[in-house]
Amino acid sequence: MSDSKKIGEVILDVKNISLRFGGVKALTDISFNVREHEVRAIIGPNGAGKSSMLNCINGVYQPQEGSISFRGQTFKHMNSRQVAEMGIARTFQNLALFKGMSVIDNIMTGRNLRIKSGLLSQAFRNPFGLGGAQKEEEQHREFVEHIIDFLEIQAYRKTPVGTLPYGLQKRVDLGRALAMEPRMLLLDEPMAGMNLEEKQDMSRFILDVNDEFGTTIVLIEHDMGVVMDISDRVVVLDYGKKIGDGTPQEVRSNEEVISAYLGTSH
Amino acid sequence: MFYRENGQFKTSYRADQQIFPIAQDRWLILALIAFAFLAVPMLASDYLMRAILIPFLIMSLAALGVNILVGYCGQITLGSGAFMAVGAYMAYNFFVRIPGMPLIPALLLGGLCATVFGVLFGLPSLRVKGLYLAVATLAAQFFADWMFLRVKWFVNDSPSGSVSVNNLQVFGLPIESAVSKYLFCLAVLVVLALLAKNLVRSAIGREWMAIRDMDVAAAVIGIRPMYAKLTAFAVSSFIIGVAGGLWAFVYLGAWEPAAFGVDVSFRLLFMVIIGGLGSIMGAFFGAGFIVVLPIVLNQVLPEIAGLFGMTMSTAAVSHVELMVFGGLIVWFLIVEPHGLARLWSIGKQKLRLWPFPH
Amino acid sequence: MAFFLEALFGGLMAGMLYSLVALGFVLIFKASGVFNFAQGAMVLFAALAMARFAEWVPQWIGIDNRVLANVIAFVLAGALMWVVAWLIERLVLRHLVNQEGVTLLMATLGITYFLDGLGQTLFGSNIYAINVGMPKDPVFLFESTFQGGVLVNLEDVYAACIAALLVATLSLFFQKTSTGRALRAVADDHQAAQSIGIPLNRIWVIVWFVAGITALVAGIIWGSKLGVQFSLTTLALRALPVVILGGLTSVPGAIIGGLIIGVGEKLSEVYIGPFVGGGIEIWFAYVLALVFLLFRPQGLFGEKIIDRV
Amino acid sequence: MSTPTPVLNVNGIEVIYNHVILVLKGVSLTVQEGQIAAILGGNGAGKTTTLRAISNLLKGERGEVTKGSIELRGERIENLSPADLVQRGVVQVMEGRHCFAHLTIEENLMTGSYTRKDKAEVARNLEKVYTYFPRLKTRRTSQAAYTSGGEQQMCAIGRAIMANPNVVLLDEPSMGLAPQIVEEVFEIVKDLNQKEKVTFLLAEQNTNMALRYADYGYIMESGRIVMDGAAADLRNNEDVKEFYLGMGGGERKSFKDVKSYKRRKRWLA
Amino acid sequence: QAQAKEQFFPLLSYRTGPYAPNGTPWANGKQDYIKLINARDGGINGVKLTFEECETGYATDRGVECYERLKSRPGVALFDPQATGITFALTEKVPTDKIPLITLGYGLSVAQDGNAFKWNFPLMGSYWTGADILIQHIGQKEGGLDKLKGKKIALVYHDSPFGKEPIPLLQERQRMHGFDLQLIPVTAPGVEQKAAWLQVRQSRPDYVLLWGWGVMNSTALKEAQATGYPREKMYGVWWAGAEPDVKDVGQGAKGYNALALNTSGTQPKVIQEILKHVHDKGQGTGPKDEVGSVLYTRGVIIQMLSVEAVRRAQERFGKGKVMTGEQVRWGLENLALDQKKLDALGFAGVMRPLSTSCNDHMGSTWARVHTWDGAKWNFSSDFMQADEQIIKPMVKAGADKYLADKKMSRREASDCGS
Ligand SMILES: Nc1ncnc2c1ncn2[C@@H]1O[C@H](COP(=O)(O)OP(=O)(O)OP(=O)(O)O)[C@@H](O)[C@H]1O
Ligand SMILES: Nc1ncnc2c1ncn2[C@@H]1O[C@H](COP(=O)(O)OP(=O)(O)OP(=O)(O)O)[C@@H](O)[C@H]1O
Ligand SMILES: [Mg+2]
Ligand SMILES: [Mg+2]
Repeated sequence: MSDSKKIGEVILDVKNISLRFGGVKALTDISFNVREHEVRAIIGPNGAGKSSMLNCINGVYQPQEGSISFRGQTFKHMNSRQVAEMGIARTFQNLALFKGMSVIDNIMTGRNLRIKSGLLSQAFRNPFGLGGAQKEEEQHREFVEHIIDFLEIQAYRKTPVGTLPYGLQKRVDLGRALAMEPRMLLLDEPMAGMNLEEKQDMSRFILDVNDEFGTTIVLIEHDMGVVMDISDRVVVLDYGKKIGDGTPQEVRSNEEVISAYLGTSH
Repeated sequence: MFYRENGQFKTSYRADQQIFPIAQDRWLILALIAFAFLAVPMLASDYLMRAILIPFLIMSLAALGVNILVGYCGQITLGSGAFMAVGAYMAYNFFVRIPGMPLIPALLLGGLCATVFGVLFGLPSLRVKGLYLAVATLAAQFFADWMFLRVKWFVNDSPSGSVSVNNLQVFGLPIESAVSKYLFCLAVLVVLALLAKNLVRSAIGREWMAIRDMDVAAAVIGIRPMYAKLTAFAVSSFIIGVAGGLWAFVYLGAWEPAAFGVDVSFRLLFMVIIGGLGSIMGAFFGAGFIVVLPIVLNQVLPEIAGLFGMTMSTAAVSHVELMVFGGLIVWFLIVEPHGLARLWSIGKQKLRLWPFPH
Repeated sequence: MAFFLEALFGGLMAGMLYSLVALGFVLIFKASGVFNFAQGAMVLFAALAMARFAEWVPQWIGIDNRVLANVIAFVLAGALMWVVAWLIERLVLRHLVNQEGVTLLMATLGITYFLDGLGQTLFGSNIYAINVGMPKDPVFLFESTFQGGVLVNLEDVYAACIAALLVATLSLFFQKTSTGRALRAVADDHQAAQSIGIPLNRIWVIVWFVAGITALVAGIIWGSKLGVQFSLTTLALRALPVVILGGLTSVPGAIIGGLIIGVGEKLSEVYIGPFVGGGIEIWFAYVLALVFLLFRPQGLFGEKIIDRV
Repeated sequence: MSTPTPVLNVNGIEVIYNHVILVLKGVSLTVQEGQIAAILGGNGAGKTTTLRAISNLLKGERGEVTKGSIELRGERIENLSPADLVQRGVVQVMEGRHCFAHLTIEENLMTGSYTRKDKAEVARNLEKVYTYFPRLKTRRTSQAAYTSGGEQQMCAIGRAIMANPNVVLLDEPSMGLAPQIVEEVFEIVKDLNQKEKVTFLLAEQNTNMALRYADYGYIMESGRIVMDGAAADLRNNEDVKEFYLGMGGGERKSFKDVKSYKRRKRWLA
Repeated sequence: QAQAKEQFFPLLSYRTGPYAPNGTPWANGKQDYIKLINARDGGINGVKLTFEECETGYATDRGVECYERLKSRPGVALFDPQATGITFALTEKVPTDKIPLITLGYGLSVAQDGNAFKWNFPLMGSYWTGADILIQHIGQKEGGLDKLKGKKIALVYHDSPFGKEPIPLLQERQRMHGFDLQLIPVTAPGVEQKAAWLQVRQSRPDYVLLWGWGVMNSTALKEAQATGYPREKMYGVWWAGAEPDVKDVGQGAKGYNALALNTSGTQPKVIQEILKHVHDKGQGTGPKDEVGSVLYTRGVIIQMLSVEAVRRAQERFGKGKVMTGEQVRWGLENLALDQKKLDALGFAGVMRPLSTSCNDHMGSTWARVHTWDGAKWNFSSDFMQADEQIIKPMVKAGADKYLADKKMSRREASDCGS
């Protein structure tokens, strides 16, 4: 399958990142890159530093050393807003949805970067479409409705996300990221807590996004089946160090990876 | 049975994005507003308007402002009394110092001054959160209390520091009678509530709520915490400032800084919590609860006691009033921790299912 | 110089007295994550009970020994605070398990009103005296070094010692015992605490009782200083900057915060106040606390505010 | 296990959240002494709710059991507090970890032994948890909030073990854990089950794993139990194979090859 | 109909909250006097007196609510708001509602000018007269007002309009006599005054004037004791000179002085009558042992003046009729209570004679000083009168500014008789 799609140039280049929290070395001298349009997986045992890696990329953590380039621009560290503006979106391992808001509103927040009308024009928003705020709102709403259809959560549109079951919350989280129309999507264990059928659906979503929009995907996942099947290349982290990088097949046969992560049964 | 959205299909997003997407709600609200504008002035007594409805309306407006900050943006504040004070005193200064200054612009300018003050004291919110912020906003409260007592300029050199206004007019119509005062407050409230509702259901409102619910995630999707928090402070203190102006000009007529003391701040916070955080409707319920209920209790308790053949002294009435009021707060919270507005919406949900239990 | 020392000392002592009230806030917050708005009301309620029992006990049982009467009154007031704690758990907290902070804050507001009403109904709303034999007149130290000496109030010194003792005990309790650990767990997550068998009901009665006793001690000391009447509740407002400066979750923080705030507000009022017309101490205390918060948003000793995705 | 004695007996319960949302519509299940039972089902089927109903943690979620009964060894337990249940040996590992954020990992574990008074026993248990999860030992002094998702999950499971339970309700234990740890967790379950006769009721998405270790399984869909049977039988059931094990037609399908035309069409539209 | 024969007195009071210890005896005195008039005289010329209390808790908004609730009752006579903040708010409302407002010993000092404040009656004294009398008294002590030069006087005041009212007058007096005036505000309600008293200790003023209300007074005395400031040098306003202010300080307040508008104790005839006709019949409002306390007696006086105003009005507008607010206002403006009249009313020795006019809504500018001996109050000076020469111009100027700010003008001379 992967032959049919064009994997492009390096879009994200992570160089020699080191991140420490007091005595804990979460990441040590990590370098890897992501090419345009590919599905790049990051795997590794618990506490290896995978989530921290994503946090460095989108500016939640500031690594002590190293730099990150995105589309040719190099940053020592970035702030979250810049990252978002450059088109990197992400989902979170421990759900970070806006609990008090409805599904629609949660996903609409993903569009906020694109909203042009100002405070006053929003205050004077009216059904007659004067001032533009209403019109803009409708356009974005339409886009969001597509995402809702796509994720099949129509029935929950107006439910506050806090009361949704775990799996649906994960979908909303993805929806919010998709609403940003990102160039690159960072997914932190999007399939945790899903059963097989749901994982299949989710894999389908991810591949669709990747196919249709050419969105580059960086994926953290513990289900090796999923990783092996849908990713183009895999980075393996262990105790903050990179111990493997390559195609799924290469990684699967790497001795170090087997002993640190996969265990013998795989 | 009667309250259903069945059959009301939305064919456009615009229709679905109305303030009240369910037709019954829309009619109910319109009827309510019409009732408030047309019927109440005819039916309500002078006392009801002056002593209950006017303070209720003004406090609802203030609570609405507080709710934007606390309920929507999640920045707990105990400085709202100060914002009211700034609104009131600055409106006063515009009103008396500039000859011929009409009432409405004076109030709006007062609100704008409150905005500036609010944004200034909102700056710490960029670093300080939650209860810590709540207590820190008390700095604004006590500072304002002090400022209006100490700086003569604000009170137009009145030696005691108390000030008063008279001769209120809007477009040449005197705002003297209970009815005119009531209608004026109601009009201001309706307009500002509509604007506030528009804001909270638009992009900016979503930014506020996102910051409230999870600020790190909000930052990751590109929301600037600073912009969101400071706009919330600005909008909220503007509304509170206007409410402060109304409270001083229309309700009290003459006032001293103690009229906007720290207990006003506390009461406003209580209104939004008991009414329902993050709900425009909640501001009204909350104001009703905190402003009107004690007065009602105060008048009803002796009569209830009378039914049992007891007479209560004023002191006993006040004490029992406190106890009953406290008890009711707890009781309502137990019934619905998210406030009266949520209770209301659950009631509606039940109604939607009626007569089936689920 | 002598005056500076006096002001400094006065500030330190005032600060210790604030800490006594602040402690009650910290206790309940640390142990159940509830910001107890009712702390001020509890101080008043406890002090009223103490003052009135001390007055009534001699009448009831006909003894004429002030010390004994005070001891009996203390025990009775303590018992009453236990009943209050028990009722609060039964009627309020039990039904609000796992609710958000603001909801619980609001519930404590309801409790505030209730206690204010009940206290005045049971015990009256006049000024009552608590006389536990605190010395009222000042003593002068270092009279040889400074002209006029440095004035010190023994009453304040005693009060400060009691506060320090209370704090030391409570800190140990929290750090060293398994109940202390359980209390902190409850503050973090009610539901998870329940799921591993921590009996919330019992824990809450204990905490509110301990807070009630702190309120009683604070009430006795303040009451003996000021007389017992309604305004004691406003002490809570004085104690708030202390709590946030020290950190909402730190028992020793209440003391340190108290000292800083006490000194800060007294010195500011005495040295800056006259130039701006005076009356600045209360907002100065809050601004001082705010300045500290800008550097440490969790207060000096508070637990770090966790925000992590 | 000659005559199986039921430990848990859930009898036609209905659960309503917030007075209006009916979630469980008559769920009945029985767990025998020394058994490992699994509840399977998709997102929102009501697994978590069922476990909460048993451990009485519904109240905090503003839910309540409105119909039916729940018995623990013949005793009605709907009105016991969660703490009482822990005293009787029933402990739940909550979904979504719920570690005490401000406490260190070790303090978290120690709170788990709140109901155990014997110091030596507590120390033994702590050692046991650390041998099960060596990763926790290295992170023992960090605050739980600052550990990784998987570490928190281990902490939550370890904390429950610290209470020396005889019935454990495990809600999605494998979530967020690396494959070899998942394996280990299930080994631990088996270990405790066989050596210490602990009964388990687990809600799990990893059907494959769950059915491998469980004795009995229930399949839940939108608030109802739709199928139940011995784990071995379920494993061989065609529907289960297709929908839950991904082995429709015998071969495991690649995630890449799963087609969802309906969805794709929608997306293109 | 029966209703027409009743004169209604709305009683705004506070029996709960921070100021309850002071508000309660005050309110009791008012109620008991009404009961006395009904029980003993059967009302005013046959017009029964009725009343209803409304709890304000000293809060302005509750006070306004009470006012709105009670103002339209039939036969409403006048309001006594018992609080400075409420007074301000009601001052703006009474002219439209045509109900007089009496503020005995409190409220706006400038309202003495009846030509500008038609509806306000700060009877028997304002903060300006009080402050003036205190300075005169201190001058006397020092052996003449000229001796005040270079002396240091500190004003420890409740940081609110109430506490700030005397400042202009004290500043005027300072200009005249060249003493040093130190202003030390105390944040309301005044439970924490350490800083204030540290300042007192630092500057060691020759006298401290205490302008407090409620808990602030007793706390001030306790702090004075704790900082060793001699209580003999402390002078309080008449709101800082009642039993609740000193009782729980006891011996610690010994030697403290305060202004008195009235006597206290149970000797006066009117108090005896109240005990006889009201309390002995079990109709008393508060505890019997508080009857005759300073604030209680003040309440009695306030009510007596209200009743006499109605009686005076009846003399003009018809005996045995229920007076309207406007008529009562006329009564208040034409009170003439000379010593004989006071004696007849049972107020011999309780207070000074008082007579009001269109220009002067105060009626008396006299007060005396009393001193706490550790157990009770004893008079330590004769009645003294505030210096009209100083106060009159200040009142006039203040009233003019008030009118100018509000673009209003003085009453016409012809309005005076109405
Ligand atoms: N606190 C709550 N308030 C309201 N509804 C709730 C609440 N918790 C759960 N629900 C609803 O109950 C239903 C079942 O939820 P539950 O969490 O039991 O599902 P689950 O089987 O555990 O799903 P998952 O596998 O995603 O964890 C869902 O539809 C959910 O929306
Ligand atoms: N903010 C922080 N403060 C301190 N330590 C941290 C922080 N964030 C992460 N760590 C530590 O860094 C290490 C890596 O954590 P990270 O969350 O990146 O792991 P992970 O690879 O995502 O693991 P998992 O698969 O369990 O989610 C862990 O040991 C964690 O405890
Ligand atoms: Mg992770
Ligand atoms: Mg679940």
